[in-house]
This record gives sequence, structure tokens and C-alpha cells, in this order.
Amino acid sequence: MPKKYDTPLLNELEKGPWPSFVTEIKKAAAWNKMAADELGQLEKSYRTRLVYWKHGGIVGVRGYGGGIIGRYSELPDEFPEVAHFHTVRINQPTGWFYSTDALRMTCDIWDKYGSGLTNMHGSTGDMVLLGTRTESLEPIFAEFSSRGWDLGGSGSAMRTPSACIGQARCEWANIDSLDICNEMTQEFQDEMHRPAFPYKFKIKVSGCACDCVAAIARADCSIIGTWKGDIKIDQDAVKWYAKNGTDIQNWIVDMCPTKCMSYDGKELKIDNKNCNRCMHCISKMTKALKAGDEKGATICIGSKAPIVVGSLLSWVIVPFIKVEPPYDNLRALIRKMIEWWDEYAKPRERIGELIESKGMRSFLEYIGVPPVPQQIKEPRKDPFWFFHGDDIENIKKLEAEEKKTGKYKF
Amino acid sequence: MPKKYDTPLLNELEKGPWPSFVTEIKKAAAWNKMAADELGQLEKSYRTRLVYWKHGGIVGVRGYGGGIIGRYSELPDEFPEVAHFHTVRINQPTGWFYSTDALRMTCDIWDKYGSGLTNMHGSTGDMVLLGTRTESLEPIFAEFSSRGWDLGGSGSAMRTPSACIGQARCEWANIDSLDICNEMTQEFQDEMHRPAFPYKFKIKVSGCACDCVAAIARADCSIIGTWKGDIKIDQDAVKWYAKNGTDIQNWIVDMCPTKCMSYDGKELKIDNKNCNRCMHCISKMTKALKAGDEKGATICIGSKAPIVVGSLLSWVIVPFIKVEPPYDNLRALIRKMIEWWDEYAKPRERIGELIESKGMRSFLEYIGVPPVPQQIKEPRKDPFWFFHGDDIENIKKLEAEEKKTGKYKF
Amino acid sequence: MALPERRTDIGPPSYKQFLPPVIKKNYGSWKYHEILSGGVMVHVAESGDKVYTVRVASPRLLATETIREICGIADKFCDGFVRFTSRNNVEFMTPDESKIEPLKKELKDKGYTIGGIGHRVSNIVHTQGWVHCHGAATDASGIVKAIMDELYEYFTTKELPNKVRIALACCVNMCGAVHCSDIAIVAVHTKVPQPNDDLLKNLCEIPTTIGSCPTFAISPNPAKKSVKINAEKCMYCGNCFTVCPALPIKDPDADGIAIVVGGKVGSLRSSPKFSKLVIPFMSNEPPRWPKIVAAVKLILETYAKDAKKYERVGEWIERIGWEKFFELTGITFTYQHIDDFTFMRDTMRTASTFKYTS
Amino acid sequence: MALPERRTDIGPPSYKQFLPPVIKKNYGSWKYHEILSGGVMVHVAESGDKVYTVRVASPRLLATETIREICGIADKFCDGFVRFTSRNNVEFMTPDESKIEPLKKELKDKGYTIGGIGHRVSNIVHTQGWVHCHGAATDASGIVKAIMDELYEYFTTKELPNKVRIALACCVNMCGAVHCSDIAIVAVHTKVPQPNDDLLKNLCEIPTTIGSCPTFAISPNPAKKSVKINAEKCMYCGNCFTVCPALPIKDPDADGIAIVVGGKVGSLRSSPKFSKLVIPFMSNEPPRWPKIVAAVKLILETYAKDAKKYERVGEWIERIGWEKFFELTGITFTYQHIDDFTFMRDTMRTASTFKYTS
Ligand code: SRM
Ligand code: SRM
Ligand code: SRM
Ligand code: SRM
Ligand code: SF4
Ligand code: SF4
Ligand code: SF4
Ligand code: SF4
Ligand code: SF4
Ligand code: SF4
Ligand code: SF4
Ligand code: SF4
Repeated sequence: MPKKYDTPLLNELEKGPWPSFVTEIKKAAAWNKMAADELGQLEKSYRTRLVYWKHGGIVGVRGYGGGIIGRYSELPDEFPEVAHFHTVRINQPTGWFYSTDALRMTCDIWDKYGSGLTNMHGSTGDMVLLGTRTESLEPIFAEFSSRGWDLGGSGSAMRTPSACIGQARCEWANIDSLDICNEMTQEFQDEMHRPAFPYKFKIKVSGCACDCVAAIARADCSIIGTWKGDIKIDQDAVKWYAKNGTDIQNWIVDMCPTKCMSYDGKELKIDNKNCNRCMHCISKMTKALKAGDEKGATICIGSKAPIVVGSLLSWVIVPFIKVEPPYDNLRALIRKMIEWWDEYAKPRERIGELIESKGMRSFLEYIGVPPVPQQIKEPRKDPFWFFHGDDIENIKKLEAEEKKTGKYKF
Repeated sequence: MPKKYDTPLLNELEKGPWPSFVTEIKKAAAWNKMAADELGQLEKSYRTRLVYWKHGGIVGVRGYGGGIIGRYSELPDEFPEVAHFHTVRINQPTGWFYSTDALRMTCDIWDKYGSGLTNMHGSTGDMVLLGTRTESLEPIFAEFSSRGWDLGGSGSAMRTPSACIGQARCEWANIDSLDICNEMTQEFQDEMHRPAFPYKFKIKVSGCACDCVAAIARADCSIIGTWKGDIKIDQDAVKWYAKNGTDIQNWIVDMCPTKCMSYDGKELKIDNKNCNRCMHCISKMTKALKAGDEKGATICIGSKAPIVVGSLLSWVIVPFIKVEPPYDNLRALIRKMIEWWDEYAKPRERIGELIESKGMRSFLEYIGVPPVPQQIKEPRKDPFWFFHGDDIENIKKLEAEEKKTGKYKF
Repeated sequence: MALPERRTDIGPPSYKQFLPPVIKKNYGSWKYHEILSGGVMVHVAESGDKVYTVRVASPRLLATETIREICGIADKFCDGFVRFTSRNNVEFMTPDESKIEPLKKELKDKGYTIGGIGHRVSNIVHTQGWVHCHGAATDASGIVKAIMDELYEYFTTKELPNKVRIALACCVNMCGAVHCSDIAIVAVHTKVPQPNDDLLKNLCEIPTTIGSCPTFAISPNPAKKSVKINAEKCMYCGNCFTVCPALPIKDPDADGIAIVVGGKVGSLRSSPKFSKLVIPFMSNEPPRWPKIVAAVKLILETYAKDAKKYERVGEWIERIGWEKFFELTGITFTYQHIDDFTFMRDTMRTASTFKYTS
Repeated sequence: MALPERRTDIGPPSYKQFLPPVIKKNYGSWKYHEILSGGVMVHVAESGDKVYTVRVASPRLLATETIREICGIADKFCDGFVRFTSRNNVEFMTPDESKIEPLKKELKDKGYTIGGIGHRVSNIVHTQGWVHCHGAATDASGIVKAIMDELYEYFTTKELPNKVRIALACCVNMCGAVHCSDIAIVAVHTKVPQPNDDLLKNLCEIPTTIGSCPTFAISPNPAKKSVKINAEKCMYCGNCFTVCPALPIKDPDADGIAIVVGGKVGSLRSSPKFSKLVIPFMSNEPPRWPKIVAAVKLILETYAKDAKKYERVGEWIERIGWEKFFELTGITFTYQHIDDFTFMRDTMRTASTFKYTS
């Protein structure tokens, strides 16, 4: 029988209308010893305002270097059932769709070997199974993998990619975010399971600039769907919106960041060559506006959390690339990027940080992408820049050419 | 007789409608040997595309450590008359107003001892007398100072302050930029003439946000006039502008950065509490709009050229301060700022750079200015900040207080 | 009992096998959607097919028992499929309009909270906290629960100018998109780590420990075969503690909570933005952290009142100016708000054009 | 001849004694002004007094002979007073409207150029160049002359959307407000300094020399009692040369000109801005630097054509986007444009929302 703890503080968090994690822990604690001790230790943390978990130790499954976060209690005598309390990261099916059979299957395994507690899902996207003992790791892995499931990433490795719901249920998806995510997950299985990178590497895929998976803020490689070509306007639908309470001038036209829209009370016009495809107008008038026809993605690189040089948002590297099955161009591009990073990074240096320290040129040259103004918000300001190789020589040649033709090429 | 040089290249720069500096040099070269050799050496530079001046040596006048820029030719044999070619920085009368008598007097002295060439004026503001010999420095100084003129700054010292024309001829001057500049120049005579600072320190004063002396970009201490209170609108004059071709909606209202103006075709309205006093509307409709009544200045600190950590614009330190004769508050404030800088800076570290390396708090605490959101564009982003002294203790006290009153104070 | 045979590097099962039939059929051919209420929307396909989505709140930390219950509901109404969102809510989908009301009724009866769709507060993205992570300077789930109880109606019914994304991280590692959230709660340490010299000499590599400090606050202490920390330079990041457990940084009174606001990740209207500091420290007050809750509510409601339609929190603040934000919320501006780290220069005001505040 | 007795620390003569009577009388009481033409304006005082200002161009480098000539004109028309502006132009002022035409005539007859008032190109703020400074990577006055010859009408008559401030610096020390100009020309070295080992050991302090390099490119060369420079790391700032003359950096072919644009210092509409790189290198081509002149003209005229009324160059570019600036001007975008120095991160695009260009 699981131990029963008095939890006056945690009980306070069963009050109120929002679903309670305490109730969840109690549900499991009713039959599961680990969950019960988790509850006990947590109540103690609430009382003392201190955490009682130790630094993670290195635990895992045979042949894999990641997928498990080792965790031990600092108070194994007081809470013996959570002396080990490792989490198992199960790579979610892309897009977090499940059949109920599959979900029940995971619950069965977890009830058998673990705490009966989960996170649906972890911030990276994994199904996080919360708390088990070292000796259960192999069985858990065998049970899952034999049924077609695998571990997600941890450590200095490729991390579990994730994607917005995309074409599965969204009219704005310019790319098949689910398929891309799934294919990249499969592509990098080795890199995910055997940490050999300088640090973590995350991939996230959003079908449009709404970025419902927050790719631009928390993925070393952020893939964002976009388009070329004119936004298609259904003027009848525009009229419908106007009639049904949409203040087109104030809510749409005036909020367009590039001021490329106009509306005369009847017709909505877009100066498409100045549109930056921000999605505002489309998202607010989905029945009336549709993205242009040529679909593709913008590849951005480098975002991460603040530790320790400061947080980064991803930077545009490839403004527009077609991404269609079998995605060979994308596979090759990501591999090149990682290759460069792997070659130059110090341990615990993310790819964005390396670009910062080594310079964008080295990176672009290596991956074979030319410099274009779309990569930057603005050019550098101070007059300190490098000329490499035959840069100056090339300028001199150009100038000689100009002398002949009498026409300058700036 | 001055030597005559063949100057085929420089002659090209006598062509064209813009006044020619070559013509100026030739005017002096016609009678002045130094000017002639300057011309000769310059032609050589044009031919070889190389400069022929040596590193400055240390030269000056007795008791002063600055005001002269030492300069020697690398080619004294070829151009003996510019073997020495030091510049003398004469502190301009504030605002660059001159009586013709005074100007002629300076010309007389310069013709006697120097090259007959000047810069009216140097970028810092000085009257720059271009080229003389070491042994002439004392006589030049005696001639000038006996007539009430003095040297400007150079080296690691207070530099010659400068100011926009301000109340002398401008309807927008919120402060008496000329008087402030003149008084500060007098205040810091010792610091100007005896370099004892870690590096240069520049003061510039503009009467309003137009900043006609570019104070915000190139003065360690930038003093910018501004106001409190409502902008005064003369609606008749507004009508006059509308009638005379001003597109008030597009050119004024829509360009107001805070969108605090509105115009219904008849009346112009300003929501003054949201106005940031940018001067756009006032400058474009000077007959119709006048600044509010309470005049003062914003004190900004730190701007400088790019060498080597990158250029800086000055940062707002004191959002609003009254500046009226005898300006004791301003004198004290600037002295405090310099004191702090002098205490902590490494050699060749400008005050802005020191604030960056040592932190704004140290600076603000020293000068006794509280932190206010007006000093920043936005708060810091990453969660790394320092708590000093009893910061946390004070928060705990506040929280204890809150417990008693039942009201939070964030 | 023999274990089944393990396989490696197979990756997750294909998402394709988990797509509900109506989704599979209309994959990539959706035409538009309509939000029907705080927790219900319908997507209409080019084919004319429709899929209704009912979204319910989740504490994210779920017992298997609850997952089984969710499966039961999905079997009953949704052809045996269910989905989780990128913010941990649960989505029940069906092409059959007639099932919506019964589904909602069942959900309500079983105590589920329907909402989170449209311009509302959605679920709070958060981290492990005292539940699982060794570095946690606060609990995560507890604060989330306390806040969402208070903001409940902003999830279920009340509309806001735009979506408001709240996130919480239990230490400055900031797992999640905390650094780009409309409102984010981040736990911080504020005590300089105190070297436990005896432990340290056995447990930790001195050069690595010294090297881990981003501000160069750590220096060797050869006498004790340990290290010294220059308190002036330490900004409590805990990096040294990650590398060396003999440098404990946690402390019940010194650990606390900061609030950063104004971030976003989408590119609509304005580019993605980082969240910026608004409250540097509040004490940890389990079990319900009333001051944190009040602070979040204050910011949210000030935004709700003052922002224009479709403005996100950060867009609203940038329009009115940070000085007005501090005035409107009444939050105190302190030395901590002024950046004194590497990129300070970009945060300073370089113009006399600010707004006055009282 | 005995020298007069020197005095020290007396500062400049008071400006008050140099103010024309009408200025002195109406000091601080001006009501409004009107721009009457490219080089003439009138300020009207509360008292009803007026002062007319005629502004003329100056090469800044003036012979005393010219100053005397200016004095003569000022005596004749301006009660013996004259003024220089913050951009080195000369201002003739008089309260007497009837003197304006004769004054203008005399100025024209004597070859002066009237202009620079209002929304025009004013004088180019510049530096010493080969005329006087040891560090100059180009001449200053020569390029200024060549450019202003070409832009002459933009000074005298033609109107632009707003003022256009051009500046020039002859090295990266950037004396002047070059870093915040609408269009700025800055001379750069591009050759790594070559240590003259023999000279160096006598002339220079090795630690100081090493310490002078902001990119840590310099290391000791003990064998030669000199230093080595890592070419990969050198960005040609010349700081080491300032400290140690045995590290010559100048070179006729490697020295050249860059153009940076979009800066401003006033706070009207938008905050002061730094100028940004648009052309990283063009060769020095004295005496008239035709390519530099063409580049400046191209940028100016693209702005003149495309900007909205009252937009400054930087405001125009920010509205259309830098990618469009490069498209409209046809200037090539290179690796040099992408920042690879300390503050790189703030210049990168962090959103998929850019404009396509051809
Ligand atoms: C479980 C999870 C939080 C959660 O409750 O959801 C998590 C938990 C931990 N993260 Fe994280 N991170 C989790 C998503 C993230 C994210 C969000 C994301 O991936 O989208 C981030 C921000 C994005 C990024 O990668 O920068 C994130 C940024 C970090 C960092 C800072 C990395 C950096 O470069 O700044 C660390 C520190 C480190 O790597 O040493 C970290 C370290 C950790 C460690 C391993 C603590 C440690 O130092 O050993 C935590 C283990 C907690 C535990 O006991 O289970 N975690 N971590 C998330 C992973 C679940 C999953 O697999 O789905
Ligand atoms: C289900 C989900 C995707 C998924 O794969 O799970 C999703 C689904 C949709 N999002 Fe989203 N978004 C989802 C997370 C996000 C995120 C990511 C996040 O919050 O971490 C963002 C970025 C937020 C940010 O910028 O910080 C996001 C920013 C948007 C926006 C942009 C709002 C804006 O104007 O700034 C829209 C457009 C809108 O609401 O008009 C949008 C619109 C939509 C639409 C209407 C798209 C569609 O046509 O189907 C979907 C339903 C809207 C709704 O929930 O109100 N979705 N959406 C995610 C639901 C999370 C949740 O449970 O609340
Ligand atoms: C003469 C003048 C240029 C001109 O033609 O107008 C000038 C000339 C020199 N400047 Fe300057 N600076 C002059 C105004 C400026 C300005 C503009 C200003 O003051 O408004 C700046 C930018 C603002 C600033 O202070 O940052 C300026 C930023 C520099 C710098 C970079 C300082 C920095 O911290 O970044 C240096 C380098 C140094 O100090 O070693 C410098 C150094 C020099 C030296 C002394 C060269 C040297 O390294 O020894 C030059 C002597 C030239 C000569 O042979 O006469 N000069 N210098 C200006 C002074 C005339 C006067 O007194 O009126
Ligand atoms: C004479 C002078 C002040 C001085 O003490 O010498 C001056 C005088 C006036 N300025 Fe200025 N400005 C003078 C340098 C500046 C500078 C500094 C600089 O260029 O280095 C600036 C900042 C430029 C910048 O932002 O980069 C400057 C930005 C302005 C502005 C703002 C323009 C804008 O919209 O951005 C105005 C207002 C306007 O033009 O509408 C202005 C307006 C004026 C007015 C109309 C003020 C008045 O009511 O008298 C004066 C005549 C305007 C004219 O020349 O068109 N003045 N003005 C300077 C003449 C320099 C020259 O010879 O060309
Ligand atoms: S990111 Fe775009 S495509 Fe993906 S779910 Fe959100 S709105 Fe749809
Ligand atoms: S997508 Fe954005 S930029 Fe393009 S027209 Fe719509 S609102 Fe404007
Ligand atoms: S800064 Fe303002 S007060 Fe001074 S001259 Fe320019 S417009 Fe007039
Ligand atoms: S001064 Fe600037 S902010 Fe104020 S009303 Fe005029 S244009 Fe708007
Ligand atoms: S935010 Fe910090 S304490 Fe919380 S889970 Fe992530 S690493 Fe652990
Ligand atoms: S907490 Fe961070 S800043 Fe403080 S000593 Fe440790 S590593 Fe350095
Ligand atoms: S910019 Fe450089 S070369 Fe030119 S005067 Fe200034 S210090 Fe000398
Ligand atoms: S020129 Fe500048 S970067 Fe190059 S070695 Fe000298 S100091 Fe270093």
C-alpha cells in the first residue's frame, strides 16, 4: 500500500475551478507508491520552500545516450519510493494526435513500471513519463519500442522535433509541418539517441507566421511556412466581414505593418510587393483572404533560452525554400548546418551562439547560402568589418571593368 | 617668397561651382611659405594616395596641457615649411557669432605667426588655426589671451563645449543654450586646459529636440531643451497652414510618433499627456504651435564615435531639470558625473563606456538621480540582475507591510 | 516474464495513423474556421466537410487515470481519437455537429473546463518545479494552478484584445518559451552560492567550476582547495551549481519570483519580441502565491482595459511606451529594470522624447 | 617686439558682445520664421522685429583673406556681425529687408553660393584628411568638394523630402557626427598592419601595443622583440598604429571609402539613429573620386524619388525595409553588411516577415 501523507498545503491547490495537478498526483498516489512519495516530498517542499531533488545522474537504456532524465531524491530515507525518480521522454507522435488505443497502451506500460504520472507534454514536445527506477528503464524501453514507440532526445543531441497542427486542421499551413517534422525526426534518429553534438539542437516547424509551435523562439532550427505570390482576396467575403462588424480600416488596414493595404469602404486592395506576409489580415479575415500560391518555408537559425549570453530569437538564413517530399534539400541543409556547428563549437555552445562568435560569413559559406538583405533587419553600423580572401581584389577587378564600360556597379 | 608647386591634381578641385578649399590654400600659399608647402605636400598625397603627416608629438603652451595638436611632416626635407605644422584650437565664442573686428583681429595674429589657413570651425566647435611652428605657439597664445581669447580643449580633458544658436535666433529654444554653453565653458577652464581626465569629455547644448548641434550623438554630456505643459495651438494659424498647402493629416497628424494628434479638417487637437515633445508638428507648423510653458532640459550622457566598442548615442539620465542662471544645479551635476567617471574609468574609457561596464546603478547612486522608466527604451530582457545592499531586505519589509494592510505594492 | 524484443532508432509512430478520419480526408484542404465560443471552433474544408473542436484545460501533469478517462470520452464522441495542443490543452474533434452539445455536457459533468480558443488566456506553458527538477527556485504547477483559478473566466468566456500567452519557468534556464511570452513568471535565486569547501574539493573540478561562471565571479581558493565567489559580480544564474553541486544556491527566503512581460512569437503585425522585466522579485509564498497571482492579474487587466483590439501585450506597451506601462500598472521602477549586462546599450533611451508620468 | 601679457583660463570672449543688435534686442523672444528661398529666411520676433538671414556655403578650410572678405561684406550689410553655423556655413543677418537683394547680389558677384536652408543638402561636415591628420585614409576636403559640385543644386534650389545631412570622416575615429548622418562617407583601411620589427623594438611598448587591439589580434613575437598580428582577427581599426607607429596600416590601394546611411540626430518623429553600412569599399580615386560621388548621388536621388514628404533618409529606409533599399538602389549586398562584431544579434532578422526583392 502506498504511504499516505498529510498534505494540508497541497490540499489548498485542490480548491478553485482550474484542474488541479494535486488531484492528479493524488489519483496516482492512491495506488502507486512512487506517486505517494512524490506527493509527500512535494508537500515538504511546499512547507520548507526548497526543492529536494539531486543533480541528475547519468542513467539510460542500452545503446542510447539520451531520452531519460536521471533524478534522485535528496531525502531517500524520508521518501524511499522516490529515491530514484527518473523521467522517460517518449517521442510524441508528430502533432500530438493519438488514437485512444495508443494512449491506453502507454498508460498500461507506465502503470506497470512507473509512477502513473505523466506530463502531456513536455515543453520540447515529448510525452514525459514522470518518475521511475533505474532498473525499470530497460523494460519500459522494450515495451515501448516493441510497440513502435521510441525515446525522445536529451543531453547534447538532436532533440525531439515538434510541429504545429498544420495541414491537419489549419487553413493557413503553407507547408506540411507534420510531415516535415516527422521526416526530420526519422532522419536524425542516430543523432537523437547518441548524444555527440556540442550541445542540444532543436527543430520546430510552423506552417505559417502565426508560429503556433513557437519555433522562432525555441528551436535551433526554426522552419516557418510562407508563400510567394499575391494574397487572394474574395471581395464578397470582405463585404461580409464589413457587414458583420469587422472594422476593416481600423482593425486590418491600419494594423498592417507595411501599410500595404487600402480600403475605400468597398474594395480591399493589397500592394503585394510590399506585403511581408505577416498573417495579420489573413488571420483576422480568414474567409476573405488566402495566401499566395507558391508555397515554401523560411529557415531561421539559433533561438534559445537566456543561459548565459542572453536569449536569442532565430535569425533568417534561407528566406525562401521549397519543402516538398522527400525533403532532400532540407535534410541536406540541416546536416550541413550541424556539420559546421559540430566542427567549430565549444561544448555547451548552441549554434546561434557559435554564429555570433564565429561570424555569419563562415556559416553561410559553409552551408552554401549567399548573403541577402532578407537575413538582416539592418546592416551593421560601426565601420569595422573584415575582408577575406580576394574580396578587395574582386572589387578592384570590378572597378577596372567599370573603367572600361563607364558604368558603375555598386 | 613661398615656393610654387605644380598642382595638376588639386587644380581639378578648383573646377565646379562649390567653393574650393584648393583656392583657399592657394590664396594663402601666394604669400605664406607654410601654406605653400602644405599645398605641395597635399598634391603629393593626391598623387600617391598616401598621407605624409607623422604621429602628433606633444607640444603646447606653458601651463597648458592642451589646445594644440602637434603635427610634423614625414617629408621635412621635401617640404621644410611644414616640418612643424601644429594646429591651434581657439575656443570659439559660443554660437559662432563674431564681430568683424574680432574676426579680423584673429586673422591678423594668424597671418603673423601661422599659415594663414583656418578651419571655421572644427567639428568640436573650435576655431581651428591650421599650421604653425612650435616656437610660435607661445607668441600666438600671448596675442590671443591678452585680447580676451583662450585655447580650446584637446587630449584627455574637458573639450570645448558648443551650442546651437538657440534663443539668439530661434523660436523653439526652451533653454538658453548659448548662455549655458558659455557658463559651462567658463566653469571648466581648468579641466579644459590641464588634461587630467581618463579621456576626453564633451558637452553640447541644443535648445530643443531638433538638436541643431548634434549633441545627442557626439557629446559625453548632451543637454537638450524641452518643456512640460500643453502645446499651445493657434487654430487660426492652423487654418492658415491648411489653406496654404499644408496637408495637415498626412504631413503632421499621421507623422506624429505617438499618434496623439487629431484633425477633423477644422480643428487640430493634441492629447498632450501622450505627446513626447518630438518637435515634428511644431517645426512644420511653427506659426500655429508653441511648446508648453514650463521650460527645462533633458540631460543625456555618453555619446561618442565608434572606436572601439562601437558608437553610442547619449542616454537619458535626468529626464527634466530646470536650467536657469546661475545654473548651480547643472554645474554640480556635471561635476558629480565627472567625479564618478574620474574615479573608476580606465585610461581612454569614455563616460558612456564606463557606465556600460560598471552599470548604471553605480552611476545613478553616485550622482543622486533615481531610476525612472524615462531613462530606458525598455527594461532588460534576460533574468540576470543584481541585488545590492538591502534590496531584498527592503522587499521583505514591504511584503511584511503588505501582509498587514492587505494591499499589495508592486 | 520475458520482455518483448526491443527495437532501436525507429522514432515515433507515424502521426498518420492517429489522424481522425475527417482530418485525414481533408488534410491540407481546409478553407476557413469559425470560433463558436470560448472553447469550440469549427473548421470547414474545401470539400464542405466540417470538423468541430472542443478544447479543454489540462493541468499537464496527468495521472494515467485521467488519460484513460479522456480516452473514454474520445471513444464515445470522437471516433477514438484525441489530441493535445502545443500549450497542453486537450482537443476533442468530431465532424458531427450533433455530438457537440452532448460532448460538452459530458465534459462539464466530469469536471472538465472548456475554453482557451480565440482571444483569451490559454493554458500556462510551464516546467517541472519542485515536482521534478533539481534546480527549481519555485514550484511550477502550483503557481500555474493559483493563477488559472484566478484568471479562469479569461480562459472560458471573457474576451481580450488578443491572445495572451502566459508561461512559467522555475529557474533561469527558462525551459519553455518564457523569454517570448505576453506575461511570464520566472523563478530566480538571489543568494550568492556559498562554497562548501569540504565537499567541493572532492566533488568538483576547480577549473571547470571557475569556467562555468559567465561573469567571472569565481576564483580559486588554493588554501582550501576550493573556490571563492566575488559577491559583487554574481548574478545568481546557478550555472556554477549545475557544474558543481558543492555550490548550493537555493534558499527559501532568497529564492523568489520575477515577472517579465511583452513577448510574443508570432510575426503578425510586429516581429517576435522578448519579454522584459517588470517585477524583479517577490517572495515564494506557497501554497497559493497570492502576490504573484495579483501581479499577473493586474497586468492582464490593465492590458485588457487599455489595449486596442488585436494588440498583443507587447504591442500595447510599445505603443504607449514603457513609462506609461509603469504608470498605468503602478509597478515600481527600480535599478534592476535597467540593464547592466552585455547588451545594455540597446535598452537605453537615446532621445529626449519620452512621456512624462506622475 | 615684446609680446603682450598672456592670461590663462579666461575662456572665450562672451558671445554677448558679438550678437547683432536685433538679435540682442529680441533674444529669447522669437515668434516664428519663414524660409524665403534656398538660402534666405526671416525670423519674426514677438516685438515685430525681423531678422533676415542669408546663408552661404563655405569650404570650411578658409584663408584669412577670405575671412577678411566676409568681414567686409558683413560690415557693409550686417552692422559688422557675421556668424558660422554648426555645419560651417556662413550666415549674414540683417533686420533690414531692403538690404537683402543688394547683399545677395554682392555675394553672387564675389562668387559665394547661397543656399543650405530648409529641406536641402547642407554643407558636408568633415574632417582633416591629407591636409592635416596623420591617420587619414583619404582626403576629406577633396571628396567634399567633388560631391558638393555634383549636388550643388540640392544646396541652392532643389527641395528634398527633408534635410539631408552628409558627413565625411577620413578614418574610423569618425570625427564629426558621421555615425549619425543621413549619408556618410568614411575612409577605411583594409590592410593588416605589417610590423616593422626593427623600428618596433625601439619605438613601442609591447604590452601597450598588444593591449591596444580590440579584437585581440596582436600577440608577442619574442624572437624579434616585436609583435605578430593574426590577419584573420584584424579589422583594420588602426588602433595599434595610434599606439605604435611601427605598425603602419596605410596603403594606397588598400585604403578606400565606405558609405553608411540612414542616421539622424534630431528626435523628430523617430529617435536618433545610427548610420548603417551600404557600400563597404571603393578605391581612393583622387582628385575627384567619381565613383564615390556617383554613389552618394544615387542614394540621394533614390531617396528624393521614393521618400514621403518629411521623411529623413533613415525613416524612409525603415519604412520600406532595407531589402527594398538595396533593390531600389541596386547596391550589392555582401558579407560585410552582416554584422559580425559584438552587437550582431540586434541586427539580424528574427521573423519570416521580410519583403521579397528581385
Ligand atoms: C522537461 C522540460 C520542462 C518541462 O517541464 O516541460 C525540461 C526540463 C529540463 N531542462 Fe529544459 N526542459 C524542457 C524544455 C526546454 C525548452 C523548451 C523547448 O525545448 O521548446 C527550453 C528552451 C529552449 C532552448 O532549448 O533554449 C529549455 C532550456 C533548457 C536549458 C537552457 C539551454 C540554453 O542553451 O539556454 C537548460 C540548461 C542546460 O541545458 O543545461 C535546460 C535543462 C533542463 C534540465 C535537464 C535540468 C538540468 O539542468 O539538468 C531539466 C530537467 C527537468 C527534470 O527534472 O525533468 N533546459 N528546456 C522540457 C523538456 C520536455 C520534453 O522533452 O518535451
Ligand atoms: C492548437 C494550436 C496549434 C497546435 O499545434 O497545437 C493553435 C491553433 C490555432 N491557432 Fe495558434 N495555436 C496554438 C498555439 C499558438 C501559439 C504558440 C504558443 O502559444 O506557444 C501561438 C504564438 C503566440 C505568440 O505569438 O506568442 C499562436 C498564435 C496564433 C495566432 C496569432 C495571434 C496574434 O494575432 O498575435 C493566430 C491568429 C489569430 O488568433 O487570429 C492563431 C490562430 C490559430 C488557429 C485559428 C489556426 C487555424 O486556423 O486553425 C487555431 C485555433 C486558434 C485558437 O486556439 O484560438 N494562432 N498559436 C495551439 C493551441 C495552443 C493552446 O492550447 O492554446
Ligand atoms: C580637428 C578635428 C576634426 C576636424 O577636422 O574638425 C579632429 C581631429 C582629430 N581627432 Fe577627433 N577631431 C575633431 C572632432 C571630433 C569629434 C566631433 C565632436 O567633437 O563633436 C569626434 C566624435 C565625437 C567623439 O568625441 O566621440 C571625434 C572623435 C575622435 C576620436 C574617437 C574618440 C572615441 O572615443 O571614439 C579620436 C581618437 C582618439 O581620441 O584617440 C579622435 C582623434 C583626433 C585626432 C587628435 C587624431 C589623433 O588620433 O591624434 C585628430 C587630429 C587631427 C589634426 O591633425 O588636426 N577624434 N573628434 C575635430 C576637432 C576640432 C575642434 O576642436 O573643433
Ligand atoms: C543654423 C543651425 C543652428 C546653428 O546653431 O548653427 C540650424 C538652424 C535651424 N534649424 Fe536646424 N540648424 C542647424 C543644424 C541642424 C542639425 C545639426 C547638423 O546637421 O549637424 C540638425 C540635426 C540633423 C539631424 O537630425 O541629423 C538640425 C535639425 C533641424 C530640424 C529637424 C529636421 C527633421 O525633420 O528631421 C529642424 C526642423 C525643420 O527643418 O523642420 C531644424 C530647424 C532649424 C531652424 C528652422 C530653427 C529656427 O526656427 O530657426 C533653423 C533654420 C533652418 C535651416 O537651416 O533650414 N533643424 N539642424 C544649423 C545650421 C547648419 C547648416 O549650416 O546647415
Ligand atoms: S502556425 Fe500557422 S499553419 Fe500552423 S497551426 Fe498555427 S496558424 Fe495554422
Ligand atoms: S499579410 Fe500582413 S503585411 Fe501582408 S497585407 Fe496582410 S497585414 Fe499587411
Ligand atoms: S536645436 Fe532647437 S532651439 Fe536650437 S537652433 Fe535648433 S531648432 Fe532652434
Ligand atoms: S511634438 Fe511630436 S509627439 Fe508631440 S504632438 Fe507634435 S508630433 Fe506629436
Ligand atoms: S526551468 Fe530550470 S528548474 Fe525548471 S525544469 Fe527547466 S531547468 Fe529545471
Ligand atoms: S551563480 Fe552564476 S554568476 Fe554567480 S557565481 Fe555561480 S555561475 Fe557565477
Ligand atoms: S577622422 Fe581620423 S584621420 Fe580624420 S581627422 Fe579624425 S582622427 Fe584624423
Ligand atoms: S588594426 Fe586594429 S584590429 Fe588590426 S591589429 Fe591593429 S588594433 Fe588590432
